[in-house]
Amino acid sequence: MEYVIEMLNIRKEFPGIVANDNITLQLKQGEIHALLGENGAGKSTLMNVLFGLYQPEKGEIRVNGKPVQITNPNIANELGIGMVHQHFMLVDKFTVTENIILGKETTSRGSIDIKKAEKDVREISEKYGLAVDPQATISDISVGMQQRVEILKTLYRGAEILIFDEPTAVLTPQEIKELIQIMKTLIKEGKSIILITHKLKEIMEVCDRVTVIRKGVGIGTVNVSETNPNDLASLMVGREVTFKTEKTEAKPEQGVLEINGLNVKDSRGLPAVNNLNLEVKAGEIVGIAGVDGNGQSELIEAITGLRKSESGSIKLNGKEIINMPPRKVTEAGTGHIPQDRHKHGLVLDYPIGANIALQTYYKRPFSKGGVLNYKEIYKKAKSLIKEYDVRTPSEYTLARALSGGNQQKAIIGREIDRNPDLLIAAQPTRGLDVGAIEFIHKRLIEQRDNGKAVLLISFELDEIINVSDKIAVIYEGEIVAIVDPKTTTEQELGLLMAGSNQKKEGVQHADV
Amino acid sequence: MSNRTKNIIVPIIAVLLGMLVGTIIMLITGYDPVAAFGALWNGAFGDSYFTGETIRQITPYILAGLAVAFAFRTGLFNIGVEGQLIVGWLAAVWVGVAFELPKVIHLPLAVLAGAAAGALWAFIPGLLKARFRVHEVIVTIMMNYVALHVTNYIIRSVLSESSDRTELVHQSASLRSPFFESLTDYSRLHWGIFIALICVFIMWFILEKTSRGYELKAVGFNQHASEYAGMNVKSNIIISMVISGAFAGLAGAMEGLGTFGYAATKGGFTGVGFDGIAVALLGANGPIGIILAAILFGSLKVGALNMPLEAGVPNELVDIIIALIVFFVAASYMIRMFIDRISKKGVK
Amino acid sequence: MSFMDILVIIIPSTLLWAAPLIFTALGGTFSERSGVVNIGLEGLMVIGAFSAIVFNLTFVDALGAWTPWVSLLVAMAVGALFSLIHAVASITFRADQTVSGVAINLLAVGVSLFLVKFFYDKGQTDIIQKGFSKIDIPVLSDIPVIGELFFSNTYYTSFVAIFVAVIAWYIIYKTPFGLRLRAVGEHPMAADTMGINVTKIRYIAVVLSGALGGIGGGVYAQSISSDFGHATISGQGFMALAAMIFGKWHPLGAMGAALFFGFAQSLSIIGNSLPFLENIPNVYLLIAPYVLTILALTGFIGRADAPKASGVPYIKGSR
Amino acid sequence: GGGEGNEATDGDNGGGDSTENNFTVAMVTDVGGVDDKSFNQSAWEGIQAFGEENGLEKGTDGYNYLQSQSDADYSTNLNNLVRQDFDLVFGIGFMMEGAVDEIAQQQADAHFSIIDAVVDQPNVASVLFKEQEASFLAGVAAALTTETNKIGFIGGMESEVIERFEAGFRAGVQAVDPAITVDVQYAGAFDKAELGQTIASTMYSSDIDVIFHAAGGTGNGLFKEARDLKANDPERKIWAIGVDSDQTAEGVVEAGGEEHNIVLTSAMKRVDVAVQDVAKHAMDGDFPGGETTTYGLAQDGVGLAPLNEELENKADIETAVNEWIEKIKAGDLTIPGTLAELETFSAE
Ligand SMILES: Nc1ncnc2c1ncn2[C@@H]1O[C@H](COP(=O)(O)OP(=O)(O)OP(=O)(O)O)[C@@H](O)[C@H]1O
Ligand SMILES: Nc1ncnc2c1ncn2[C@@H]1O[C@H](COP(=O)(O)OP(=O)(O)OP(=O)(O)O)[C@@H](O)[C@H]1O
Ligand SMILES: [Mg+2]
Ligand SMILES: [Mg+2]
Repeated sequence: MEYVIEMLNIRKEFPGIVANDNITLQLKQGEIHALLGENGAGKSTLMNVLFGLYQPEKGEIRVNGKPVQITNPNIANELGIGMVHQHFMLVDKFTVTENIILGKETTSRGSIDIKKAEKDVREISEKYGLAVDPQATISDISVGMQQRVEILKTLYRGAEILIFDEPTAVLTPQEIKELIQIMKTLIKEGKSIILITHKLKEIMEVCDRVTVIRKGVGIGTVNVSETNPNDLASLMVGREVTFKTEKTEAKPEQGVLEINGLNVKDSRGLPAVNNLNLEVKAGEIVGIAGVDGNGQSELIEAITGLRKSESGSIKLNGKEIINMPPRKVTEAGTGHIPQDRHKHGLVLDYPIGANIALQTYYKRPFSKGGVLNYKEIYKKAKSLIKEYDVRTPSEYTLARALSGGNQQKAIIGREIDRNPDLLIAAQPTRGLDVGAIEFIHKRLIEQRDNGKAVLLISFELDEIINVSDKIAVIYEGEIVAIVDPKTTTEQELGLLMAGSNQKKEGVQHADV
Repeated sequence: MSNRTKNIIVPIIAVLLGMLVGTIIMLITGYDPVAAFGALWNGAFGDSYFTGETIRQITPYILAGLAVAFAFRTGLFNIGVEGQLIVGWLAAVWVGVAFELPKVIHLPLAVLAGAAAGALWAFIPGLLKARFRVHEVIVTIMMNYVALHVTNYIIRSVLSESSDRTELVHQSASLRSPFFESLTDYSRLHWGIFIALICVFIMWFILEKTSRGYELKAVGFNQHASEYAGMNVKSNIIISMVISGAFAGLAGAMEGLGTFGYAATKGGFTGVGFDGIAVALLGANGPIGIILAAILFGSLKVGALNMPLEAGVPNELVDIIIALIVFFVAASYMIRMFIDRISKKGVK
Repeated sequence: MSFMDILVIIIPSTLLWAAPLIFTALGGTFSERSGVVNIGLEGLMVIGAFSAIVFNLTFVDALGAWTPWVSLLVAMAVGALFSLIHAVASITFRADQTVSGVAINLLAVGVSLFLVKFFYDKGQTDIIQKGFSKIDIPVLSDIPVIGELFFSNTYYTSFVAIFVAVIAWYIIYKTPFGLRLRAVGEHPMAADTMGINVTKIRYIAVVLSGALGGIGGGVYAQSISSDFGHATISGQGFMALAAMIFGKWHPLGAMGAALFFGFAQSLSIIGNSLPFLENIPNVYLLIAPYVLTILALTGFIGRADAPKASGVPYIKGSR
Repeated sequence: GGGEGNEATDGDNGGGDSTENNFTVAMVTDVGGVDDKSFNQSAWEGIQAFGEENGLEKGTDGYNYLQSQSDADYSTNLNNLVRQDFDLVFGIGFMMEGAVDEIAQQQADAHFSIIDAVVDQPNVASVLFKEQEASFLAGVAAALTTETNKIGFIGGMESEVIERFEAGFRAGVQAVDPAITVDVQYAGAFDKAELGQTIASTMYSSDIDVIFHAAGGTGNGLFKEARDLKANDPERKIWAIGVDSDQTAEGVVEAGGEEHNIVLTSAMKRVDVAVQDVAKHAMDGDFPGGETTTYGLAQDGVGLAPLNEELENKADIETAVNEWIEKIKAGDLTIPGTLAELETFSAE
């Protein structure tokens, strides 16, 4: 039998919604099989069914041709199925090794034999080329390494079939390259892989076949060699999608954000931003390209007042805003789409409508003399929800219940609606499907066209190159180069981001 | 069944289940449940005196419940209501005995002194939490004991000459009224019940209607997002504790200016602050819920006193019933499942 | 009084005071480490104290010298059984754990006092004849200095408490069960995907907290109060809760915090006989233990993070 | 004078629901409960004895008690008993002073008696004790027993009553030998056995060999410590002195294969005697309303419990104690009831 996994006519309902409706997916031995669909199409649900977290209402699962009942993750593990979840399933306070052995501990005389476990972890990590530090604590390691830990967890349990749910959404380009390499190694070792991703490029690069689902319904399976990104996108969304975001030439005007000699320390007290200079003009989008951890977060936090700066100057419309409290910075004319929407962007236990007023609740017309006018707030929310196509049952629904994409749209609506002179967008499209990404890019450009300044931080070089009018490359807390997106290439950017600051024609240096 | 009806039915079922289990315990141990519940009812509402006493007991319960609930709604757990209540009691009485002023000034001043003292007592854990991230649960527990000893000391050494209680508060600072006395045959019912009800409104208004309430709740849910949105997380934590403490202090003022009219040294806690936790939780931390829960607990507590006399049943039985009610409310998921099953059957 | 004299008094009394708190705080640690908040510790101590005393009074003739130890086992069993109520409510029925804990506290007092009245027709029991008593630990008490300070005029139960704390540390940090316990308290869904039965672990943890809380109450009743009444356990459970938090949910930390409470309390009592503290009003000494605790927390303990998932019922498939 | 009020009420009750025309009597305990091994228990014993003597039965038609769970319950309980038409209602303990005072004014027809406090109302008989006389004798016994010339006193909470115990005790010690020191320590609570134990431990290990407690449940810790020390070292001569009732039973300890008792004696406060006395007067139409009766040695209202059999100089102590008793009864000597009086006290 050539299929290692067959999911036949799977149906999974949640109260009020059919997440999977008669979906079939067949995985061949040794292939990388992509699962493609919009946000909320039902991909994660389907995989959770396979992994035993959900029980399907209908349908059959076969492993190596034999029908099986997967009622809990233990059974999935025993059947050789491992899953790398969309939201990492790691215990932050544990070490890498502890996370990997959890539930299948190596013991000697009743207690955990951590030395042996570490040795085992080191062995498989070397075998599959998954570099991790077995003794490091999860909260201290990069997202990329966390993901390798997730993969190791499945391999440690002897998984033959690996499910990756959106593994690349949280990775930097370097890390994505590494991950693709890892997947290829795994296939060589005889494993089979199901890969969920919104990035068509990745599908084209590594996958053999792709199954597309739309709104819970299976659309079909195609060979990657017989298709192209455009076809896939329209298959998935059900209409034509443009990739290259249409935009006119930028008409930069006066400087809105001027940063000079900025120094910021990170949470551990080490310098994160070093003597940084940057200017963003009205009517332009400046993209900051860089590998994660080069001071991007600290830079944003310093601008928005969430983190204390050591020295330097940050001017907004000519006014000094360095070390002002966040509210003052906001009122001076900034908008901020935060990198972590759950942590900073939303109060998940507030209705989505109340979240719309998170920056403005204390101002008229939402508040008069300290008393809130919820009617106005929800009126505003309703109109923004409509305008920004936030899919939610109503404005009274808790923000927690919305999908990531829709949460993000709500935040973007909230920030843009205040019409800030400077909009800071940190990874605004992380984890979103192509339709949503297109929508958000359009909004950013619109903002620029209205004569506003936009600062875009992203790890996606595609996004940076497509959307920005000017790219500032950040390396070790410094802007090492300013390049023109129209003339640069990913290779060149990649090199700059890696710190090789060769002088090349067309590359302006920041410190000039 | 709609969620709304369910939300109303579940606590009612919890109360009934609590009574049911209480009855079973009585049957097993050989007491007469009918007599017991009869005595309970008579002790709570048997005549105007007992009704007055019941309402009097409800008053501090409402305020203590508000104090716990307010902190809860803003992400804090105030176990220190007891201590804040004690200092509020003392402060109110202190103002009540130390000054002689016209009633329109004196009474409000004394009441406010109680609120202020409770607020101050809660300010300390609030500050420590905001400034040093010290867990408010421990600090409030410790502050309870400090309050107990300090107030005892003040009563003995400052407010009296080594006596065990203060003077009665001046008439101008008393919440009692001849009107209530005649209405309820000399029960200790006092005007405090209206203060408590006003406070229920105030809590609802602050939390649901003001931008301050919006901030307080947001900080309770997600400090990071609140900070990002420009709110001052630290001051909101402190404000939340202070408001909670003010409610607790008012509960004490009700005892000092209404129920007792004086402050006496205490060998142990009054228990009202801890009962406030049960009131708040049974009332789902909401205004109406708190009123209803306070009514229930107040009547059970006062009614229970009559049980040993009239029915020969130990009044601890009522404590068991109260505990069971709290338990069944906590485990209301069980009741909800049960209702769902029944109503499904009904449809089929 | 010489410094040595002071220590000779303070150390045994610290140990005496701390023992019940250590047991109970360890119980709390197990429960909260698994993600179940347990403010019902006070109630579990009440139940433990009650059952130990009742058993002790009833069987003292039959059991003789072993009575307090057997009573302690009974207290442990009854505490464990009683904590099942909290487990069922907060794990199976997804109750708000704080509410359920409050119910446990109320229920324990109600039930035990009701039963005391039912059994003995009065509000408090008689005094037990065979409790834990002060001993000089053989051999160890002969060690110079150390022996007099730590092993004389003391109680076996204090050393059992310290021993149990070490065992608890070993279990939580060195065994597979401990790893799973902590994982369940931090990220139950992660544990679930690793094939760990979250419900089972949480049940075990809560029952352990009941057993240890029961022992705590039993130790208190049999080594300190000698009888059971409404005031026997009045706040010790909350002190144990504070010790657990103070100790940052770590068994040895909880033990240290309990010892600190015992120390502060002893200091406040012996303070009266120290020359430089003699003349200050009693009230300062009375509040000293509590103020010291607050200062300690503020000054050098810093922030303590509860297990991430504590207080949150685990519902499969939600996030 | 309670004279006129008296007749009126008696008539009332005759026509009331007391079918057998019994004289009914009841009491309200404080939070300690009716078997607190202290004055509540003693009072209840007195009432029971009175009931037996007069052929009454426990119930609403004979004699009864109500237990308070908190300070707020005193008033409700007293009122409840009055409403049940008890002819005489006792409030046990100074904590009830406020409640009795208030209700006595409202229920002018009812008869009350308060123990350990003075309520100046025509229908209240106030009962005080000369605790200092009992504790004086205890002090004498302690002073004649100590070998180290160091004696300890453990107080519960600071209050007037406990102050009388302290002053009398110290006076007694001083009367025997002014060189003997008395170490005084207050626990701040009546229900913290562990505090009592730690204090006792401190005292015993600083060479004190006799400790007197006036600390209720806190005193349990004293006995525990003394028993433990004795069990550990049967040769050691240490003693504890009980309070309120004869606490000999708390002192039994098995040490070195023999049974010992570490209770030297107890300073007894015969609340039972006083209660019976007041009840009897009231039944006979001679209710001492508006008066304060102080029960001392002369009235058998206080006394010293039998001395421990193990004392080597038991006879000597007995003789000395009896001499002092005579002096006090004869009025030759006034025992100080406050620390201020103690300062000027001299046994000569
Ligand atoms: N636990 C749940 N309870 C209720 N409904 C759910 C639950 N999980 C998923 N759903 C529903 O199932 C649908 C499919 O969700 P799923 O998470 O599978 O989407 P997805 O394709 O993985 O989306 P994304 O690309 O954003 O990860 C959603 O639209 C949602 O309404
Ligand atoms: N507990 C829940 N109750 C109701 N709906 C839920 C619940 N959990 C998940 N959902 C639904 O699941 C859907 C998709 O969830 P999913 O996590 O796949 O979204 P997502 O877009 O991938 O989010 P993210 O970007 O945060 O990863 C959402 O539309 C949401 O409505
Ligand atoms: Mg998904
Ligand atoms: Mg997603």
